[in-house]
Amino acid sequence: MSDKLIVAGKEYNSRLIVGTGKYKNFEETKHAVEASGAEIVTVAVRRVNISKPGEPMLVDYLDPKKYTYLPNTAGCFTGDEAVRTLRLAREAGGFNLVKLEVLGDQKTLYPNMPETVEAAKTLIKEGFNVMVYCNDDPIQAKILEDIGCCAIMPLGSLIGSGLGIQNPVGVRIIVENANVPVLVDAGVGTASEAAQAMELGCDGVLMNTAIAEAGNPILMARAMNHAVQAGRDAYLAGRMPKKRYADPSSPLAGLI
Amino acid sequence: MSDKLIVAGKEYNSRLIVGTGKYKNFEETKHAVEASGAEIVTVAVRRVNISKPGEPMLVDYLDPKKYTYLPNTAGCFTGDEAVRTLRLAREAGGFNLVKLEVLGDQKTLYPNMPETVEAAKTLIKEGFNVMVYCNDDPIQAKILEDIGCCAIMPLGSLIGSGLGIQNPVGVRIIVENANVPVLVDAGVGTASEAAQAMELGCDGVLMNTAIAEAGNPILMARAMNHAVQAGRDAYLAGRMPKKRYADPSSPLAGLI
Amino acid sequence: MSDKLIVAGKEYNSRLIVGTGKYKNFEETKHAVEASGAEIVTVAVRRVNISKPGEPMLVDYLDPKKYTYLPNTAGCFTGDEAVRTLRLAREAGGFNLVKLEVLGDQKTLYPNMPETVEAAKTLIKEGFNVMVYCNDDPIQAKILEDIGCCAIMPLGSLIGSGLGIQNPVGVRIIVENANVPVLVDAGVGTASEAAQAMELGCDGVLMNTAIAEAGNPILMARAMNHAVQAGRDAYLAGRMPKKRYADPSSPLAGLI
Amino acid sequence: MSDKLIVAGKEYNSRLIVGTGKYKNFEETKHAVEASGAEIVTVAVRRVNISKPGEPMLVDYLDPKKYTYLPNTAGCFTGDEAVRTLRLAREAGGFNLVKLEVLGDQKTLYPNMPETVEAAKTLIKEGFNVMVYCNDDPIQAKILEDIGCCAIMPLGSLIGSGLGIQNPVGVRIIVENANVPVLVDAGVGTASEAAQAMELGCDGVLMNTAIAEAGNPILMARAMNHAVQAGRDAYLAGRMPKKRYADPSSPLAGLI
Amino acid sequence: MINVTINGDAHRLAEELNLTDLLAQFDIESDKVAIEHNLAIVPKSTFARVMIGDGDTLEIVHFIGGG
Amino acid sequence: MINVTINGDAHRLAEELNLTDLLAQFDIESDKVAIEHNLAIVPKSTFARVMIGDGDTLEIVHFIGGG
Amino acid sequence: MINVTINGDAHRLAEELNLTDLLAQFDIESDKVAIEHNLAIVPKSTFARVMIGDGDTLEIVHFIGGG
Amino acid sequence: MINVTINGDAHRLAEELNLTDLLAQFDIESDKVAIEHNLAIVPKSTFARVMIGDGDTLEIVHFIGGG
Repeated sequence: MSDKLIVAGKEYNSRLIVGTGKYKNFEETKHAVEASGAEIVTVAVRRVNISKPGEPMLVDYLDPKKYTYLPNTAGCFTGDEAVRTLRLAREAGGFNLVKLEVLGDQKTLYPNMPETVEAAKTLIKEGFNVMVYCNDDPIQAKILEDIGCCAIMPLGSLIGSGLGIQNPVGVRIIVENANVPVLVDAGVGTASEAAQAMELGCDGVLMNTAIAEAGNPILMARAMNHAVQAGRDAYLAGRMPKKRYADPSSPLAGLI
Repeated sequence: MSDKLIVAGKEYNSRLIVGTGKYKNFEETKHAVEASGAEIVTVAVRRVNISKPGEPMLVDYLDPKKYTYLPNTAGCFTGDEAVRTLRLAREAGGFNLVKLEVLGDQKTLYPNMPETVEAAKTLIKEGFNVMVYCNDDPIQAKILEDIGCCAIMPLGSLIGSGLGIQNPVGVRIIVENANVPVLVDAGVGTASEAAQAMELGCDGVLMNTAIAEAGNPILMARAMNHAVQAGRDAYLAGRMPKKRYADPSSPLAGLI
Repeated sequence: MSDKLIVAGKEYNSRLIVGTGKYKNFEETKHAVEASGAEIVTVAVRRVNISKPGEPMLVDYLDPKKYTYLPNTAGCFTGDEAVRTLRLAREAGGFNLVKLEVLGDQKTLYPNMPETVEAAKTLIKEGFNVMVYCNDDPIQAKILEDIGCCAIMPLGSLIGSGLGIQNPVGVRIIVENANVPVLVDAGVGTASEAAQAMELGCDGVLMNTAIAEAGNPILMARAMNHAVQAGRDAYLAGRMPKKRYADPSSPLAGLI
Repeated sequence: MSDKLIVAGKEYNSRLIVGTGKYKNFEETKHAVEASGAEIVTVAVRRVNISKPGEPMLVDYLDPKKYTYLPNTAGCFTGDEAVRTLRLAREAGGFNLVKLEVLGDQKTLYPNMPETVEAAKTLIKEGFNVMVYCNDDPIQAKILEDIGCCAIMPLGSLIGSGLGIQNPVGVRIIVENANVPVLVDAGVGTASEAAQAMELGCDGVLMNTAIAEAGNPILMARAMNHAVQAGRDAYLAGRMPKKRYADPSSPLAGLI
Repeated sequence: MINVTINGDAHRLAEELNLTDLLAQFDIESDKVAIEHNLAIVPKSTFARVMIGDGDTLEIVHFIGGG
Repeated sequence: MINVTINGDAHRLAEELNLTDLLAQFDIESDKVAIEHNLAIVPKSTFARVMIGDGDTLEIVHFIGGG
Repeated sequence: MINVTINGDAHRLAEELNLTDLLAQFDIESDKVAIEHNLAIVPKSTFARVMIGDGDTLEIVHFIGGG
Repeated sequence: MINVTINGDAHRLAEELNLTDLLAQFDIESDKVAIEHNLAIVPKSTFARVMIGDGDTLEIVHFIGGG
């Protein structure tokens, strides 16, 4: 059965997008990404350290021809900073697909929605394909879809917190209303939570810390790979109804 | 990395045990079991319908040489019935590995622990390898281990209810105390719950209804196959610590 | 110990605000409100039915001199409608304290935050004291506080759904950041959920359906009265730390 | 409306039973018990410290004529120790109502059910009224009721853990099956959890640590007093049905 | 005869009259309602001085149970 | 003619016969079943040697789908 | 002098005495305690009649705070 | 000698030069970076044609690990 994730017209077999931050080194990053099966990786845009020429670079370990680089705007607290960052990202990488996140404060890294909406409008006008990090508000999600974002990415819980899907009802309703892919971005802490996100009907999951800060990142990456497939299949299969009481699995007839 | 489930001295690659009841027909049973990747299947012992000779039999679809048949005592409400049933099962199949369940009442199909303990003692004396369905009480679990059961199988929630792992703390403590495999038996309703059971440290999961009563049993079987692997890997990898607040995944240094 | 709720400079002994809709009749409304101990009641603004002069009116059962009437804008899907409604409310009742809610869609009755912010600005400029229904986004909550709202009222879950506090982390953070009262508005379904809202540090809870649609509304109103006090006291007292294992309550010394 | 707790033929207005351990001193114990509204208090039986004659005693602060003393068997790991302890308790206090708890291990203080059942039989034969601490197994609960226990007291979670009601389904089923009072004993950590226990239909709640180890024990005692009443009323009132979507509380008719 | 719209419905009034008289005619206690006259809110204190003209639109509202 | 009870139902057999013949008569593959003869389990290896007598009770069971 | 064990500790008593006197000697109010004498519970009413002998074991207990 | 600001730090360059030469001088592969020249993004294709003048400000960025 072909069940692909389609973002901005491009097909992906994996529904897991992984970040590339917080790893011990590029070696570990590379092996974790491979184990995750991800085809899209988020990256940050930062100044080159010109005082240290020839330092190893991420691109030497994750081939941009093999992986879709998704530049983010982590660290941007205004729409203008985010737009400026992504314009540079497009020039550096030569691609239009970007992840927009405009943060509200340091403590929560919660999205600033008004700034996010304005930045999204500007970027879309400039031809970017905008995957947008947002809160779990179905009305805000609809507004972002209406202005042309190519993917809605509500937070499961605070970035890097590992608190899982705090608001499954909100996420479920966003999925029900959306005509573009919905991915849970941030908050997933372990495999069962990634599966749960997919069971809510999400088209994918984006994570970084859950893998990078696991005791064994490569093993956890493999776990997340399986978990996202499991959750997707379970959603498509349709779970059994819940019952208040027991229901035997073996026939009662023919008992000795 | 070799990570096998070992029960009664025999190694299994899959940590998922599936029941064979509630399916539309043997065809569906066969394909669901295959998709689940299970190597052990539970079966019931019932009277042959002698008025209909030549009816198709389960063994014609699931080769006992390929799958380990695990006869259960579903429908037995006394230890004696259960023992009698398993003696017949051993003669019918020629193997010693059995699943003991002595039920307390029809409404909950909750185990009757005193009857279960007595039956287990008898069976173990007769050379059976007893995998035992039990409540989520760590002290009872220890008693069952001490009398020689080869696997402890606490219920996640009521048989066939799909209510998931009702008592994760109880299951976690049983796992911490046990020196034999612990499998969650009954209650899992969807993939994320199977993963959660494994993340608690269980050695495996046993299920039937969650697959057989899913909208698409074969697809759900595949989901459970992935979910159990995901949960196992996540447990072995060690999940990230939970945090009350956010923690950025991209470095703050080098922002433009 | 004096522990009052202070909204727009006025003190209230009760931290429970109740709606007056969905009751069988005004008699039931009156007795439920009395049992709840509420001092503030929300009311809707609607056209007088001029074809039926002399119909009983809410004010005949709930004395506006005894209860603080809090006019809402239920049913308003734009900021303009909401502002128009509250201007009429002020003229009808002669008071400045209002509840602003601008809804996003019929299915979820989720707030439309951009419209809500604009309407709040207008109302505050006109001298209204605005208690505002909003989503559970801490950044949005801060914006509403900064423009001068006198109380922030994030939804616990969808209006009338009885799904409880879907996002305790979001509510907790809103409380931590706020310098004005925070009340959970909508979603509470039963007493324990009202207590939970207060334990998160909320200054109060606003509800209607949980009481009006209970089997026995007057009894549930009393339950909510106690629940809100219980939750408040528990929050102020500071709960015990959670422990992974047991801790005996009786001394071990002196055992026979 | 008269809604009393009846245990062993005696009526109580309060459905909260509190322990008297872990307090800073007898003064605090006294005030916490008063604030809780409890009429039954659990006490431990220990050796008199004969080297310190005239030390203050619990009975000097909590008048046994005013409060029903409920002697427990905390610290007993065999049925024989428990029976011996309660025989002494009866002689010391001159009353038949006792709390039986036979513990399984130090780490979990989980009940040892086989020992508990045997001890209960002995005590009941000797004329004791036995309130019994037990696991959350509905079949075991039924056995305890059938042998004549006057109250079934399943643990909410581990003694002193404050982990709340781990297994609400188990407790709910025990309540549905029982013809004697069911009280949640141990595990409640804060007010909302006490209310939740009552909403499950329990006849009462027994706690100690949640009050004694709160930041302000007296205030938390008052919280628990209200919480238990709130949960009881909510259970009797019957909660509103949960809904997947929103349902407006204000009429749509008559909008301007 | 003049034609007015009150709460969305067409009404004919025998003569021009002020808001106080209108409320009296409909048996409505003025202290329990608010009136919007051609989209402008009318202060209660001025009800007696505001005349209703042909083609006017009125909204007469009050508080009802709501949450 | 002898009367026997098989899986709870009364049956009449033309003659005394052993379990192997009984299974053959009912067209049941012996390797797929187990038999309890008057409450005692009969080892498969002895089916041919165990004769069914008048009034005997038999349980013939096999594995079916169950969980 | 007689040797007795009280609450696990060895004690020497000047002479044989009954439980009432013992409690008095230790300044313990008899109505607040229960006594086990050589593993047998002693009814309060008989304290005065129960003599303590050499080698006896006593448990004297009361109620303390517990949960 | 000209003074320029590169990634926030002051630098002195021996002579005016274009971006391609600058990157070469710093040993940076041009295909892995993007450059902002006085707040305007410079298309890679024009690096060779853009001369750096005295007082110019440059941002030279690339992709690093982030989530």
